[in-house]
Amino acid sequence: MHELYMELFNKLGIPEIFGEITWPIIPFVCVAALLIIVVLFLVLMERKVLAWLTIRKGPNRVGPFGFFQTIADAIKLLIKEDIMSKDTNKILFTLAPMIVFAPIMVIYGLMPFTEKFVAINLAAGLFLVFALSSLTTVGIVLAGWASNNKYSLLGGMRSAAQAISYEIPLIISVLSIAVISETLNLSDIVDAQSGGISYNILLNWNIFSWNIWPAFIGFIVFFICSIAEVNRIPFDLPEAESELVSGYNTEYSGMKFALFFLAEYSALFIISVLMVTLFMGGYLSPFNGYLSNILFQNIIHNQIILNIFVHFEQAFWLLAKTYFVILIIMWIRATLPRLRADQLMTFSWKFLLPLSLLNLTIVAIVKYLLNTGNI
Amino acid sequence: MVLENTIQKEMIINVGPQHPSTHGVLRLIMTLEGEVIKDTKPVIGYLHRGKEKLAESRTYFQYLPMVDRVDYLSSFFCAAAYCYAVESIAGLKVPKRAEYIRLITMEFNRISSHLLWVASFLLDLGATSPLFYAFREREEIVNLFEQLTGQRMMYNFYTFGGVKQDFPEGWLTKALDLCKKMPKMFDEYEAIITKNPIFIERTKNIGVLTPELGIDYGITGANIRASGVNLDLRKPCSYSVYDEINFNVHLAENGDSYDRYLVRIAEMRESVKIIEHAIKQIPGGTPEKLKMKKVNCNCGNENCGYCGFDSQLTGKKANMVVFKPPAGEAISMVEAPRGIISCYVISDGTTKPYRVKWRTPSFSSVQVLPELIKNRNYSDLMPIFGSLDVVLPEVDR
Amino acid sequence: MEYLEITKEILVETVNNLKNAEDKQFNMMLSVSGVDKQDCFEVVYHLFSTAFKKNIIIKVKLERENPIVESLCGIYSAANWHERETYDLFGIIFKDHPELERILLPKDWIGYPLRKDYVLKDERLSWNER
Amino acid sequence: MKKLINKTFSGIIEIARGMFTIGKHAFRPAITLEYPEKKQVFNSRIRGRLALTTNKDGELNCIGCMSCTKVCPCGDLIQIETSKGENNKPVINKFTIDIGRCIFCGNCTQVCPKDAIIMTEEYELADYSRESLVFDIDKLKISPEKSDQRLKQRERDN
Repeated sequence: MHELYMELFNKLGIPEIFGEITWPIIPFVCVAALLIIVVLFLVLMERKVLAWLTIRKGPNRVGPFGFFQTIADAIKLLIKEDIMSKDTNKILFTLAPMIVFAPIMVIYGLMPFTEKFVAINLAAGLFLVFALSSLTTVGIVLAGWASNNKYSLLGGMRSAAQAISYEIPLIISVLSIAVISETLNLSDIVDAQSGGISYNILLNWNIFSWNIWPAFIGFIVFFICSIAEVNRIPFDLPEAESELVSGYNTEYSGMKFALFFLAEYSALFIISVLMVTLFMGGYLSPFNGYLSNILFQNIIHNQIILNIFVHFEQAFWLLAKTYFVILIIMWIRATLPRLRADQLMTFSWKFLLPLSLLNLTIVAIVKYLLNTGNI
Repeated sequence: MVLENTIQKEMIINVGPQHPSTHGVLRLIMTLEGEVIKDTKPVIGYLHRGKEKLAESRTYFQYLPMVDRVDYLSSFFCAAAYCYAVESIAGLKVPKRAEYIRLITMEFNRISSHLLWVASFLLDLGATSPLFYAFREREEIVNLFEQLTGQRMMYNFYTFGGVKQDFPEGWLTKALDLCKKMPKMFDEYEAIITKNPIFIERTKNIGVLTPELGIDYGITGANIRASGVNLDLRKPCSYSVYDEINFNVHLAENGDSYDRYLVRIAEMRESVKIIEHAIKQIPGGTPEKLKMKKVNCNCGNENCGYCGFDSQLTGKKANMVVFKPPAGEAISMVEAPRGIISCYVISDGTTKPYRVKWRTPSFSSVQVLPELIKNRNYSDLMPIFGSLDVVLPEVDR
Repeated sequence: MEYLEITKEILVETVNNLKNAEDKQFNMMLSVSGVDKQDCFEVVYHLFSTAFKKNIIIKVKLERENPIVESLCGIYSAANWHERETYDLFGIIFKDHPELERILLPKDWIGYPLRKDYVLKDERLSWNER
Repeated sequence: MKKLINKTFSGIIEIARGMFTIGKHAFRPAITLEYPEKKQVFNSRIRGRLALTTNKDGELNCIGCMSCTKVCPCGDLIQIETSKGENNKPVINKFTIDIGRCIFCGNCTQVCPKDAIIMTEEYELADYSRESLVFDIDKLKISPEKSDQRLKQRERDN
């Protein structure tokens, strides 16, 4: 890819140095484009799914089946007046949405969407993902404080308390994955989940070697914590609509609100991708090998074209699993009422934390026995 | 020590008048310590329309459409309270068929009001779906009302001495069909809500209204029945024809938000049974049958089931322009979905009422709110305030 | 309609008796309403007994010039807001009431609207324009 | 400990039951009525905009008895001015209804001795100014056929 890109510059007669400078920007452009598309689709999906579950029709006016509704909404938000009340802390008020949004965008670069489509492939990727994801809370607390509004302040404080208590079981449950795969690199974690449990037919399917089976309790804990992490019902206390009006983003409007909105939905997407990557085999197909390999092997003999097909299939599997997870999260949103702040803490500290520790113990014992060959 | 004194521990927060969960325009001035409510002062009157003053400048019939607007969710009950009061001053007798029509419409109104309560209560707690399901059922009831009275919300259907119109043809069959469908729908709500661990966690032992406190504050209706006080004006019957119908009064023990929910769900099921029972024994039967028999009857007997007094819609038809009850006064009490609505009418013998006083149940419910939410978490405001089933126009009148 | 008409001096005593007597137990206060009888004011108390399911109406006549009556807040908590409402609309003053101020109308409202001599189109009352 | 495990499992089962019930609704037809395109079908008792009926000659049925103005709860909403024409027959000079203030209670239609004022099923009455909502005779009058049809419908209902 790099050579191809450089050749383009040579042919156009532009000095190669510009190519070298612009080359690192390309992944970020891709990531940004992906993020926008994902969010636009996700908002529409959320509205449609909620509409189906509540026997309504959902957006259906702008474009066929309302496909362009979110685009229209985005344009509306962009051209809206940016209101800032008199007593807000202007610098922090402007900075807060950026602090919320920026880390999530970086996490997009860390995710292995296919085997090759990883913008930044780090040895300690998992570590960085969680380091960055906890940064968004700082932005939310800042937004709550800078708004100079009591509801916003309460929302910000709740968000901080919630983040502290939910990061811990989340990370301990992820620790078990690191124990199983013996690595912190996200691509390697995915690769470690291939191969099945035996060489027999059917049992060699990838689905049987997903991390979800040994760390099932960990998966449940991760699932609950990730819902809390992205502030969705039943854990949407920071913006609890009926209590705090709209929580930390009460005072925001226009583009600043759009950034919060964007961050919220991209966080939802990325946490689901993370869940799929860690527990459900990431971009691997659930079967033994890729479908395109099996189906087109005899028709297409060119290995490069076949590889492109495989890449697309990997992206497909990842997205399919991710949207399945998102669908369940939306389904939960339609069903459950909201928890109270202190119940949320109790649930985290007294229930999820012991459970995640139990999961770590089980995984460690299983791993030890496997390594020593006692099973 | 010094630092502790300088930090202001309490925060005054202003909930409302525009707030997503105050069900209208109620303002609560709250003193919070962290998220714990230390003190609450409700401020009402944002919806005051001067209903009592309006009555003084209008005739009895001119005031009749206005009473529907006292409580827009249970219009029939307000109209019934006013009609019963004026009827007892004027000495008008209500035919049995009219009473049955009143009973059926009132019970349907009770169901629709409770359905809206379930919807808004769950919305306050954060669950969105029951709102739409409850509105689907409410829509069917409202459609029935529209076929009967011509309006979906402000019915203006009762008149002094009876009701204005008979059921349209086929209405009773539709009502029975709906009654058969309803319990299944209630089962569905219960599957979503009743045993949901988060719902139980949010409402059990929250906002406990002891019987003593409730009686002291004059709380009535489902709120006091959830505390175990058997106070239902329908049994023993003090108005209408409830004594001819078998039904149970549902009570609960703890008086918390969860019990109020259980009592209201049970009341909806009971109302369905009451309607089914009432439709079975309505004097004169269905409107089609009544019309046919009336033509052929001609017996002139007072006790005839088809052309006698009991199958009429209004007793003595009052002239709308010059209706003049004799001087006197009366208090009527009606068991509305939210509690006892009572209407105190004084007549001085002219065409206009001298004084009309409304006693509305939500007024007391708002009054008891500061007691219930004292020293509770701010998040508990919604399960407590929502469960009291307050309708603000009724508070302010 | 049957009612009990008493003087304002014995109001608290009577109501106390009605509430505590074993065979009456009027333990719930449903409403307090004022009536402007042209020559005098009347305060009408509507009490209810949850044990016997009976209600009773007590009327107290007050002179028009200086309508003061003893507050029942000590006996029924419900009386608090009902008496405030009566004060708001009639200007009847309840002695020993914890916070006797306007409840339905704005704090700066002039006059007591349910009195019969209340002038509807008084210029001072154009509250909206103020 | 045992209690906790019990609570956990029953909680999971109940949440699953709730989610299943919600999930069932995804396969039910939507109850939405897409308003401007599809409109609700009302029955004949619907209380919509007020209208004045006419007899076969196209003249108003109204005799100017002023009953409707006396029972209207909104004060001076209906304004009628009459004068005596030939053979002592009343002539309606002015008949205006301020629809913007009308609460559609139906009192005027019930009190009318000649069924001169009725309610139609028209309910979309929004306009840009309050003045244009004050309807005069020309706007209120409906054709003889239509009034005949409405009156017959009303008779059938009662």
